[in-house]
This record gives sequence, structure tokens and C-alpha cells, in this order.
Amino acid sequence: MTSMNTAERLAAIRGGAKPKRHNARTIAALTRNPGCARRAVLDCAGIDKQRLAAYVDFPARFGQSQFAIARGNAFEAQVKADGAAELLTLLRERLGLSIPEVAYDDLASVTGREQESPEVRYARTRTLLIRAATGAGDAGTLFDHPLLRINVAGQPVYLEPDLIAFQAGGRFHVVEIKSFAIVDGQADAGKVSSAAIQSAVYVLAMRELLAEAGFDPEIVSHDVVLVCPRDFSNRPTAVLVDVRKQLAVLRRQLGRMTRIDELLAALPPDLSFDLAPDAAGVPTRDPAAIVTALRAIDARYTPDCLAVCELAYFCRHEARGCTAALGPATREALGGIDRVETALALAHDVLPPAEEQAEAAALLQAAARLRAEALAGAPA
Amino acid sequence: MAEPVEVLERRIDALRAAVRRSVVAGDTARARALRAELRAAERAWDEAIANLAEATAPKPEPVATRAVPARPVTPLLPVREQVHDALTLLTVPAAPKLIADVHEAFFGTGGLAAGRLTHLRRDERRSYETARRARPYYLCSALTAEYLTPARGLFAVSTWPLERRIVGPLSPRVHFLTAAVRIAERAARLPRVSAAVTRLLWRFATNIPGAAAPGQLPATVDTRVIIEAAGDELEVHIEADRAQRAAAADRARRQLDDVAQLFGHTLDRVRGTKTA
Amino acid sequence: MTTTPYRWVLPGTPSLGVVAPRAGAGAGPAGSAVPPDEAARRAVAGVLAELSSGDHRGVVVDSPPGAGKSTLVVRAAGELARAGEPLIVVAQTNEQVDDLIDRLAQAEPDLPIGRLSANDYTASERVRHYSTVRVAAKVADLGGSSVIIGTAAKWAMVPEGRWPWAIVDEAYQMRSDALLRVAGRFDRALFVGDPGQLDPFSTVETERWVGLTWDPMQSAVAALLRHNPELPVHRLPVSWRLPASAAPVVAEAFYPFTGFSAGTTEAQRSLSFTTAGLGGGPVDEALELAASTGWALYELPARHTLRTDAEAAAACARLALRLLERGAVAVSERDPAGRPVTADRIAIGAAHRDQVAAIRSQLGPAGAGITVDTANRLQGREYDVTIVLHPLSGRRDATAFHLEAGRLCVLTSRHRHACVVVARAGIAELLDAHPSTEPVHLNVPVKFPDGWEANQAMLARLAAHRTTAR
Amino acid sequence: MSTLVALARAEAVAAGFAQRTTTVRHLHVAARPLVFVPLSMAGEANAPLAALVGTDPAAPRLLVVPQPRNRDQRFRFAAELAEVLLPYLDSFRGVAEAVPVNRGKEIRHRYVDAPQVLVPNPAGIQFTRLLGRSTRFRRTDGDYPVHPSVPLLGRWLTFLADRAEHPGSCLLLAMTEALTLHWATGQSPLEDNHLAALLAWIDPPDGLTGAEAAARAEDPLTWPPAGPLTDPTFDNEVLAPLIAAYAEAGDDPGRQARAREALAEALRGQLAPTWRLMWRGLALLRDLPPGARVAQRWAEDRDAFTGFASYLDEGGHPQPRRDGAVVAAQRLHRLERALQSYAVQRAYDDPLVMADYRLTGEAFVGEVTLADPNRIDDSGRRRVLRPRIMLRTTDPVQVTPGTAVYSPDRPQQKARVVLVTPRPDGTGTDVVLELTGGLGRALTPAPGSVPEVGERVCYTTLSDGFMPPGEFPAREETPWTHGGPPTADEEAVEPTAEDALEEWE
Repeated sequence: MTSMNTAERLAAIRGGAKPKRHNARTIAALTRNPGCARRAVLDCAGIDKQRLAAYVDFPARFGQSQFAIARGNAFEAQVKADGAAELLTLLRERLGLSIPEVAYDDLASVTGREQESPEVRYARTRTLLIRAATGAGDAGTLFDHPLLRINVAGQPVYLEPDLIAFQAGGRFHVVEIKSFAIVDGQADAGKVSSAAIQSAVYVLAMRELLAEAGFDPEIVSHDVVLVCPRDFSNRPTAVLVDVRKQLAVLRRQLGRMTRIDELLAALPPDLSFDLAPDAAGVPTRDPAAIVTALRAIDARYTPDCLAVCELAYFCRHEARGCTAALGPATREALGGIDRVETALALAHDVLPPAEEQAEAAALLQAAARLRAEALAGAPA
Repeated sequence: MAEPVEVLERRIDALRAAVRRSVVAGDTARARALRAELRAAERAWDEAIANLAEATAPKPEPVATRAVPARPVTPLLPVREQVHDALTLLTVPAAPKLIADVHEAFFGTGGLAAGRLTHLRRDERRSYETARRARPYYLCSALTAEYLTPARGLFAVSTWPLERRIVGPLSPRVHFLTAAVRIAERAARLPRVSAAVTRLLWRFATNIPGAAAPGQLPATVDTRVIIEAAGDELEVHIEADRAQRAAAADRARRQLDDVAQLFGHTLDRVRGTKTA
Repeated sequence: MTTTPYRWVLPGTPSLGVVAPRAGAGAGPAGSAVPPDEAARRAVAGVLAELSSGDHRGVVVDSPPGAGKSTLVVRAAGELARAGEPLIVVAQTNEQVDDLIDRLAQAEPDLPIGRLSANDYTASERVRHYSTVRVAAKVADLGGSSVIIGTAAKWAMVPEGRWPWAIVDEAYQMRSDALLRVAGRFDRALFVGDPGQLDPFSTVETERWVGLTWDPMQSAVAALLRHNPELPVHRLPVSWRLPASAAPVVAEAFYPFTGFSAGTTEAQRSLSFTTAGLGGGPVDEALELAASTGWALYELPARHTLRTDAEAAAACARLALRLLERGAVAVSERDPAGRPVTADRIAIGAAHRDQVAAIRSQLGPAGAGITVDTANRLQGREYDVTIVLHPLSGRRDATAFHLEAGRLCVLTSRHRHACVVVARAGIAELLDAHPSTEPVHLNVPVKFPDGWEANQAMLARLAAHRTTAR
Repeated sequence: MSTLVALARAEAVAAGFAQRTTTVRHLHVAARPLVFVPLSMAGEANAPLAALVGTDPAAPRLLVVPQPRNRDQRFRFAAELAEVLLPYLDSFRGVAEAVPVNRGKEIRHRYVDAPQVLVPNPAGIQFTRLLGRSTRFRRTDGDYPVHPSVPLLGRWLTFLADRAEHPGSCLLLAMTEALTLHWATGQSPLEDNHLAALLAWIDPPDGLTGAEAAARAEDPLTWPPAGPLTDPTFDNEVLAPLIAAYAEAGDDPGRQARAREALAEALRGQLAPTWRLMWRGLALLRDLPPGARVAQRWAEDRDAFTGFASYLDEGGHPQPRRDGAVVAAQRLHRLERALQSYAVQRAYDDPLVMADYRLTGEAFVGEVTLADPNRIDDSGRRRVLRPRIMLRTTDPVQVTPGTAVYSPDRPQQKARVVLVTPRPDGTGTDVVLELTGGLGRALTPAPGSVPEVGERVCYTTLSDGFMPPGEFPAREETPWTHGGPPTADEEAVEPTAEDALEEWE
């Protein structure tokens, strides 16, 4: 076992299934709740958490509406149509791009064929971006669908962003097209935040690509261009988003991913989430065994997980009776006591507090006394 | 024997719930089967309701309460003719969306959906390969200047000179500006500008410097201003673009056979891009 | 293909991540060849020249901790007043107003000064003993004063009058709406403050104005510069408060783009004890480490605790009391012969008021003269030695409040000699598990440094000064 | 979150049912509220999809937009909503009362009642705000006119949404917020945003605990989300085919009617459960006794309603897109004052809320052990009545001598802390207070104005006293620090129709 390298170990944990491919969204997700070991292991192993959650009967309750998907695709297509005519207008009007800079290269396809390996596309992206960085005469301005690469836990991951990289004056910017609206200059801060961290993944990947080729990574700007529909219309508008903070967080989290070894070392050697499908593709593994395997890795559940992690309902069930399940603010207000029953027993003075619980117990008892008094109708 | 409406409604509700549950559980096969059942039930319900309405309602007057324009019957022209008309107007390679919009604005009442063009190019190629030059023109691909491969999603006409069918990095902009000029010229000759034409002109006007004033309303868009503004910007790009396309066309004539010159070179792999 | 010069212009949203000082406005940070007093002198002269040139309606001066902000304000007020320019000074708290009056009256003994006050204000001792200072609730009753000083809240109630000049002190702690209310009272102004400290806040939670250049919830300087990006921003380059051991640390963590240096050398400052620490023990170890290196991290065992962690509160109190018992003596450029570190020269800082109360009760009567307060209230103050209860100590999560860079900056930049940080072990892990994922708002300049990063930087530095409590 | 509320949550977990966090209701519940449950289409910026709206629980009006991307249909929805909402608002403009102002020198009028609109959750308020934004600038003439009621609706919706930000206002309320103000559940505040789950904790069906009922309430098939966003599987499996069927029906009136009917039924199915929950929530709120100062705050709401109605009568412009510099500062000032006074008033009205302040030492309750009601202070120029009392409390006392404190029982009176003495036997703290105000005019106190020995009284640093409003420059005097006076260009609020031309397919 000890000789097994990390990749092999992760493959064993995943079992026979194909690894779920990373994209900027899943990489961005790594920065949410990074303290959760369960999530770290499952994500590093590329396990389909949605499937796993449904199999143990705690299906994730989120999905994407086809209306939202259709809207996103339509808006992006519109902005990129006709050599990205609308995007050019924005870059010219709002960001001072000069008139001659209109060159548009579509990197979605190298040979015009449907299926191309990411290696081929990455190579092509690399060639064009390096040529642009060198500032050759026909260096190009807009690069649609570049294929990028980033290392996650020691594995190269290809990113297929729907983005345009944009170069002028030897400096690159990432253009992120999103279909949520900017109404009177404001947009949903959560969505902007997700867009910013996804863009930061691309900035990081582009910086890695150019740095490998000997360029100063800073030629990829930390200001990304966010393009969204304006107000209630379909007309696009652009705004610069500074992603320096997101880059710092991301760099640190990706750095931590190499510590997956430490996590793996502490897990049972035979840990596996293989659903062992039969010839017809029907899983044969006992769901109870999967539950046992999940329990072997500690989770750090918070109610926020419900919106971002496919396994959240399972973890929430597991966390029943924990003050953490009531949210961090409640837990703190309860003096950091772990279990609800303990907090109540201390509050009602039926459990002698441990030394480190003495203060919390005093606070809870005072609160319980005041609450009882007020509910009993004592005068205020 | 048709089921009663109420029974059908209950079944539809139950099936919808079942489909949604199987989707959440990630059971795609079951979801697919249930969906088919659901659609059948919905059709049955629709028929049942329609029959019910017929049976109970007093004979309805022929519908004339609203002035409904007759829905166009299947267009008389085949799709390829429609695409050809639009491309001929534009004079440059174009994507299905623009072709459809141009067709709707100038030739018809929305008979051409961009989605219907998906298989067109493959059909044209097959037709060309089986009986060369049997037709006066073929709808073919625009070719990328760099590798002479088919440019994604761009249609061209086989009778155009090779240079015009090639797309370099500057060409999308040149095509856009050229299309603006052609469309504006055409619109200027119309006795009455329809909403579809206005919409099309507006899309170009707002994306060409100087073609629309700030705060201008779409209805007041001026074709002469568009033509002038597009022409001004074309001046900036046209020479560089032409040179790139001409060079590529020379290469294409030397390297490609007949079919490939029209439908693009399909490389098994591109030189210099193979990685270990 | 020709490439014309390319620029970013985003109308209405100047990129304000960093306000670069104008060339020549200040000397370089540490390592510059110019001696610190010369650098500071030049910086002040530059500000005063800019003011008297009258080229701009406003001049902003960024002042890192202890960089002579008050000195600058007093000198600028004196120069303007002597030039016959009627002048008002806007400060943020009554305490600050009294401090300024005290210093100004001392520096300019002939200058008639007016103190604009609320009706129920009773003049403090240091204001009363100057015959040149008049106190009144109405501007009309302060006729003849060359300088009128009041809080922003009081100035906001003055409905009319317009002065050629104003000095706005602690302008980074002033809220934009407060500036809006007083800005009609002056034509030109000098804005002075410390950008690294805590931002002003509001009890109201709304995103209604986010992204607007006049967002009333941002700081006065932020609003000012977003509307007047051409205003010169000067920077005072030398901290006279922070010792050589602290200036680079604080500069790196909290002023990463501008930096500053210490005005004194290691040789000029020292801290020693008149009694030996009998038996040693971790408290003495921490104090001795702090005395010799300027920093100590007094680390308690990892544990999730109540905010009012009694053990941590007791540790803060014990460290402070022990410092008194040991008869600490501080030698500095001001007191080359040394001066005892008395209770009034010691402060204990914490994030929350209940923590302050807990520490105070642990101090007991022996520590009566020691200042214990929250970061908000310690802003602008100075002590020989500070003891800091780390905002993240014992926590299970790191909220934006606890990560705020300004909070840690205030707490770790009040001292002239040494700073002892009290914390439970485990903060590094806590930080790793809680990266800053604040919502991102459009058209809002990103504020640096990021609290999460500043915390990491500070912690990395403190790790080398650790004493483990036993 | 306060420890008392957290404790109530913990108790809710243990009991399996929600626990009260107040003893009274802190909101006004109207006699005839209007319930509005909107749905919007995913991926679009405020595209209305459907709504149930009305004042009669048994007869809601269903509004449906068969193709939400079609802008004409969106504005038709707005016009239909206006048909319900505008008459409802107008119905409160009958009777007005005279209110003395300026110390009785003048009077002004305000309506004796005001509308109250209830939406399921905060996202419903956001929907209202955006619908107001998208409709209030619309043209009623020119190329793409909308019905004249549409821009008027937009102004009212904007008014209501703005008012919803005002702490303590009850003109537009989110049901989840109204309920969580009074109850603590055994789940996280995040999960409390789910109306069905929240009500399950508070009022579960027979035979189930709140926890069990809440778990069932999370199934979107039985309890569709309370909107405005719909469940994605509903979108994908039900809504999308129905919208497609409607589109395919084309101009065949029979098919179109059937497709519309099927769509309406499906959407009604998504809305009806929430509609019922809204009325259940209302009934629960109504059952609570109102706090003493609720009527006072409702009077402020009536003032606001009266003011806005007459503003519109005078041809008031639509509210600008964003607040200008001066308006923003003024509004923040108003909101901060309202927030503070709302917090104080709730504590004064409700011993359970006051308990939070007692726990943190900002308030204390004690028994009066000594009273000197006739004490005269003659140290000044004139003899004044300054009664003193001493009370004993077991609450933690954080106030220091010199601090001003107030009692909810005698809000007109101010007390100054004279002495705080912890009792040596550890049984509590003695606090000596000196009273001023609210004692009558004579040198002997009016009966009942000084607490008597044996009385239990509460004192707190929170004051419900009058706060003078701040002074602000006029808008045209916006200082240079804040961009100077707004130019005509910035101020112009042009009606828009630009996007009417856009394709929506």
C-alpha cells in the first residue's frame, strides 16, 4: 500500500468509474469550505458526488433549469456573433480598444473536426497566445475558446472555458460572458463572486501557460472583463472586475491540494466508493457500505453546503443534533458547545460542566433563567 | 377506448412526479421511458379535451374574431435556395443565424430557421461528390486561412472566388462590415422598412463606430450613415485582410483538390500541433 | 498591423486599488538612502507647499501609524492661520478634538482657538487651561477665533458659514455621508488619516448604494477620491511610534503597496526589567522575548472557546500585571535615560466589548490604570507596550469581522516598544479553512490588503516569537 | 444571533417544534392584506412567469405569462397585476384623520388605514423591486406603448419595496421574515428561508413533529418552492414542454386555449400550496397579541402611504434609478434612526426581547429596596425634585455611575446611575438611581411616578426618546467632494422602450 502513489490511491477510491472532469466551476468550488476533508477527497478522486448522494438516498436538490442554460447560451452566442461584434463595441467604447484591433481567432477547433484531443487544442492555444505575447505583427486580439490547463493535486486538468482571451498592447485580459443582468450598475453579488473566482482560475491558467514559455505572468491582467446583459434587455454591458483577492485564495487552495496525501494516509486502506455496476450498468454495491465509506472521512458541514455541495443532504442528516447544523452564528451564541443536548443540559443545570464548559454553562444558565422568566410573564 | 379526462389528468400528474424523481436520482434511463409515457398521456389529454369541446360546444363560427395572418405554408423555395438568396445579398460568408435573419427581413416571413441548416452542408457535399457540378451552385464551407479547414458554422457559395471564401483573423470583422453595407443598401431601396429589417439594421448600427448616435432610437436609424461608417472602418482592415486571404487562397489552389477547395481540408492531424 | 496605444478608461469608476503617491511626494520606504527625519521633513514640506500652491481643492495625506499625523495637522493649521486664512478643523470624536486643541494651543500660544461643542459638553482639563481657547455651541459665539475645531457630528449641525480652509482629521474613519454634510462649510481642505485602520461602518445592512461613487457607507476619502481622482495624495513615510522591530512587519502586512519605515533605530529603543523573573515561566518568557525582539506570541492550547475566553482574558491580564511587577523601563529617543513603563503606558486590545469587560475584570484593582479597549476605540492612540487578544483566538470560524485587516492593524500598531499577542493555537488551520469569499460588488474598488492575507502574513511573522503557555 | 434566540433554537431541536422568541407580535397585521405569490422564469432578469394574487384566500387571481421571454406578454402581466393591486391601494384612500404637527400649530391628514402586501420571502421583495424598476419608466405612448396602469404600478411597487427596507415598516412584508421574527426553529436560519419547512416547524400537521414535517416539506414535488424561482425539474420536465406546446399551437385557437389551460393548471399547481401557506402564516401571526408600540409604527406607515399617494396625485415622477448623493445620505440617516428605534421599541414592548439586553448587561430588572421619592436637590440655583431609588438585581450589571438609563414602564422618565455596588454575599447587585422627568410639576412627585419599594422594575441604556433629524445640503448644493450638483443629464429619467425591439425567441 505504501508504495501506491497518490493518483493510484485516488483511482482505487474512485473504483471503476471514469473520473468526473474538472472545470473552472469545480475548481472554484474547491475554495468553498476547504476545511471539509470529505469533500476534498471525493473531489480529488473525481467522484460523481451527485450519483453517490442519490445512491445513498440523499439526492442533491439542485439542478439547472434549461431556461437558464438556454438563456446563457443565447446571450453568449449573441455577444460572440459576427466576429464578436458586440464585444468589440464594448471594448472600444468602454475600454478604449483601438479600431484596427479586431483580429478574431476561434480556438474551438483546430482541424474542423468534431472530436479533437485536448492536447491538440491546448497546443494550438499555446502557439497563438505565445505568438500574441511576443507581439508579432499579426498577433491577434480576440481568442475565442482557448483551451487551458491547470494542475490540481498534481494532475493536469484541461479547462474548456467559454471565454475569450483578449490581448492588446501585449497585455491579456480574460473576458467572462455571463447571462445574469446588471441592473443600474448592480448585479447579484453571489453570482459576481462566482464569476470572479472562475475567471481567476482562467487567469491563473493563462499565467501558467505564459510563464512556462518564459513570459512575465503579470502580462495577464488581474482585471477581468465581465460582460452581462444590461438592465432588463439583451444588450451587453462590460465592467472590469479585479480578481486579485480570488487569485490569492485560489493559489493557496491549489497549494493545499498537494496535502491530499496527508488526508489519504489517515484513511482506511480499502476505502472505495466503487458502486460496482454489473454488466447492465446497475450498481451492485450495498448502499450501506457506501455510507460506511463516507463516514470514514470527516465532513465539516455548515448549512451553506446545501447550496454548493451535492452531498450536503447526507452530511446534514449526519450532523443532526449538532449545533453546527443550526449555523455558525447559533453555535457561537451557544458557547461553542458541540451538541444540542449538551447545550440544553448545561443550560438547565442537569449536567455538571466540564472545566472548559464552565463559562458557556454559566452563560446558558443565565439565558435559560431569563427566557423562562420572560415566558412566565414576569414584568419587564 | 379513450380514458376519461380526469383519469388522464391524474396520470399526467403522477407521471410528471415520477419523471422528476428519476431525474433527481440520476436514473436517466427510467426518466426517458417515463417521459415517453408522459408525452403520450398528454397527447391523449389534448385529444380528449378537444373532442369534449367539440361535443359540448355549440358549433363554433369559423374563427374570425381576430385578424390572424395565415400561417405560411411550407415555403415554396427549398432551404438551399433561401440560403443562397441570403448569401448572395450579403456577398460574404455568414453564419446560420445571420442567414436566417437576413432571409426573414428581406425574403420571407420567418420560414427559415437557423436550426434547419445543420445538415445542409453535409448534404451539399454529398451531392457534389456524387454528381459533380450537376447544380449551378453548391453551398459550401468558408475555409480557415491558417489550415484551410472548414471554418466552424460559416456558409459560402461555391461560385464565389476562393479568396472570398477564406476566413482570416480579420475577416469576421470585414464580413460584418461588408454585410452591414449590403444590408443597408438593400434596405434603402425598400418602400417600407419592416420591424425585422429595422432590427437587423440596428444590430449593425450599434456595433459600428459612428453608425448610430448615442441615445438614438432604432426607428430612426439611417442607412446612409451606416454605409458610410462601415465603409470608414472597412478602409482600416481591408488591405491586411485581403492580403492574408490571397496568400491562403494561393496555398489552397496548390495544395487542395476540388472537393477540399470547396468543403475544406480535413487533416488527420495538424502538423506541429501533435503533442506527446 | 499597427497597434495604437491602448488604455483602460472606465468612465466613473477610477481604479482605486492603490493610490499612488505623486512622484517626489514622499521618500521611499525602508532602505532608502535619505535619513528618516529628513524624509519626514520633506514629506511635510511637500504637503504644505501643495496646500499653499492652491492648485487643488483638496490634498490627501495618508499617514501610517505614528507617522506624525497630528504634528502635520498642527503645523498646517498654524501656517494657514498665520497666513490669515480662516480655518476650521473637523475631527471625529470629542477626544480627538481635545487632543488637537491641546497640541495646537501649545504650539501656537497666541492663536485664538474656538471649540465648537454640543450643549452638554463640559470642557476637559486640557482644554480649560488655555486662555486662548473659547468653548461655545454656536459658531456666532466663537467670533475672533482663527481656528474653529469641532467634531464632524457637530459641524453637520452648523447650517451656514463658509471658510476658505478646512482640515479633516482621521478622514479614513469618517463616513462619506458625514463629509457630505460638512463639505459645504469649506472651499478647500486637507484630509489626513490612516488608510490601514478600520473602515467606518453602519448598523444598517443594505446593498442599495453599493457601486455608487457617493455610497454613503464608504469612507470620506474613498468618496472624495472617486469624485476627484486628480487630487494629490501624499504619504508620510516614517513611523515615529513603531520601533524598528515593528515598522517593517506592519508595513508588509497592512501597507503592502506603499510601505513605510521606522524613524528610530534598534539601538535607540530598548525595554528592560528592573527585577528578575523569579522562576521564569511562560509569562516571563513571553515578556522577555517581547522586550528583546519587540514581538511575542503567547500561545494557549488549542480549544474552541466562548468569545470571552476566561483563560485568554486572564493571560492578557497576567501579562500586563507582570509587566508592572517587573518594573519595566523603556529607553527611547525621548527618554534616553529610561522611563518606567507605568500602567498608563500599557494597553490591552481586543475585538469585542465583552472581551474587554472580561479582561478588565481579570485585571482587578492592581491594573486600574491600564487601558483596556476595543480596536475601534484604540485607533489613534499610543502606548509603550500593548497586549493583544488575537481576534481569531479560540474561534471555530473566521467571519469578515474577525478577518478585517484594519482591526488587526490597529491592534498591532499601537506600541512604541513591544507587542504581545495572546492567542489559542490553531489560527493557521482556521485561516486555511476559511478563505475570504466575500461577495463581489461591481464598481467597488477592491480594498487592500485583504484581511485574510494580512492575517496570514502577521501570523507567519509571529510564529517565530512563540511562547507556549503551560 | 443572541444567545436567547440560539437557546430557543436548541430547544426547538429537542422539542421537535418551533419555539417562541417573543411574547408579543411586533408587526402590524392588516385586516385586509393582499397576498402576492410571484414566480419568475429562470435565467432571465425578472421575467414574470405567473402569480397568485388577491385579498380573498378562497379566490386568488391567477396571472400567467405563457411566453415569459416575450416582452409584450410581460407588460400584459404587469397590467393585469395593476388591475388587482391599484384598486386595492385606492381602497385605503377613503377616510383620513387629522394629525397635529409642529406642536399643534398645524394639522395634516393621513389615511386611517393603509395597504399591506405580503410576499413569501425576501426574494419576493426583490422581485417586487425589480418589477417596479422594469415598469416605472415605461412609455404609454409612442412606438411600444404599455397600458397606462403599468408605469403607475411600477411607482407603487418601487414605493413598497423601498418601504420594506425601512426597519419596522409593515407595508410590504416577507412571510418568512415575519415568522422568524417571532419563532425559532430547530434548523438553520438559511433553511428558514423555505416557507413550507418554516411553517412545518411552527405549525406541523397532526401526528408529525415539526422536524418530520419540515423534512417532508423540502420535497419540491409536494411543496414547490415558494418562488420566485421554480424547481429546476419542474422547469425541465413540466414547464418547458408546456411552453413549447403553447408555441406550437400557433394560431389554432382551440389548441392554443388548451395549451394555455394546461400551462395555467401546471403553474397553479406550483403556486397554490404557497398561497395556502401564506394564509396559514397570516393566521398564526394574527393570533399573537400585538406589542404596545406596533400601532405607533403602523401610523408611520400610514403617513408614508398618505404622502406617496398625494405625491402621485401631484404628478410625481418615477423614482430615479439610483439615489443621488444627498438622497442616499438622507435615506441612510433615516434608516439608521428607524433601526435603532425599532430595536428599542421591541425591547420596551417585550420582556423576552429585553432579556437579550439583560443578558449582555445593557438592561437589568430588580426589585426596589429603598425609595426616597421626595428627595430635593438644592445644590443648584433652584430647588429641584430628584427622587432616588435603590434596587437589587441578580442580572449582570455593566452600566457605570453617571450613565443615563430608562425604564420601559416610565418612558418619559430618565434615571442616572449613582452607585453600583455588588452585594458582598454574592446575591446580586445594588443599584442606586436618581430620577428626573415624568414626575409632575410640583416638588412632590405625581402619584405612581416613582417606583415604590417592592416593585419590580427594568432599567436599560436603550432610549426611545426623540432623535432630531439630521441636516443635509439641498440636492443642488451637493458638494464638490461628492461630485457637485447632479447635472440635468444624470437626473433625467427618460421613459424607455429600447428593449421592446429586441428579439425574445
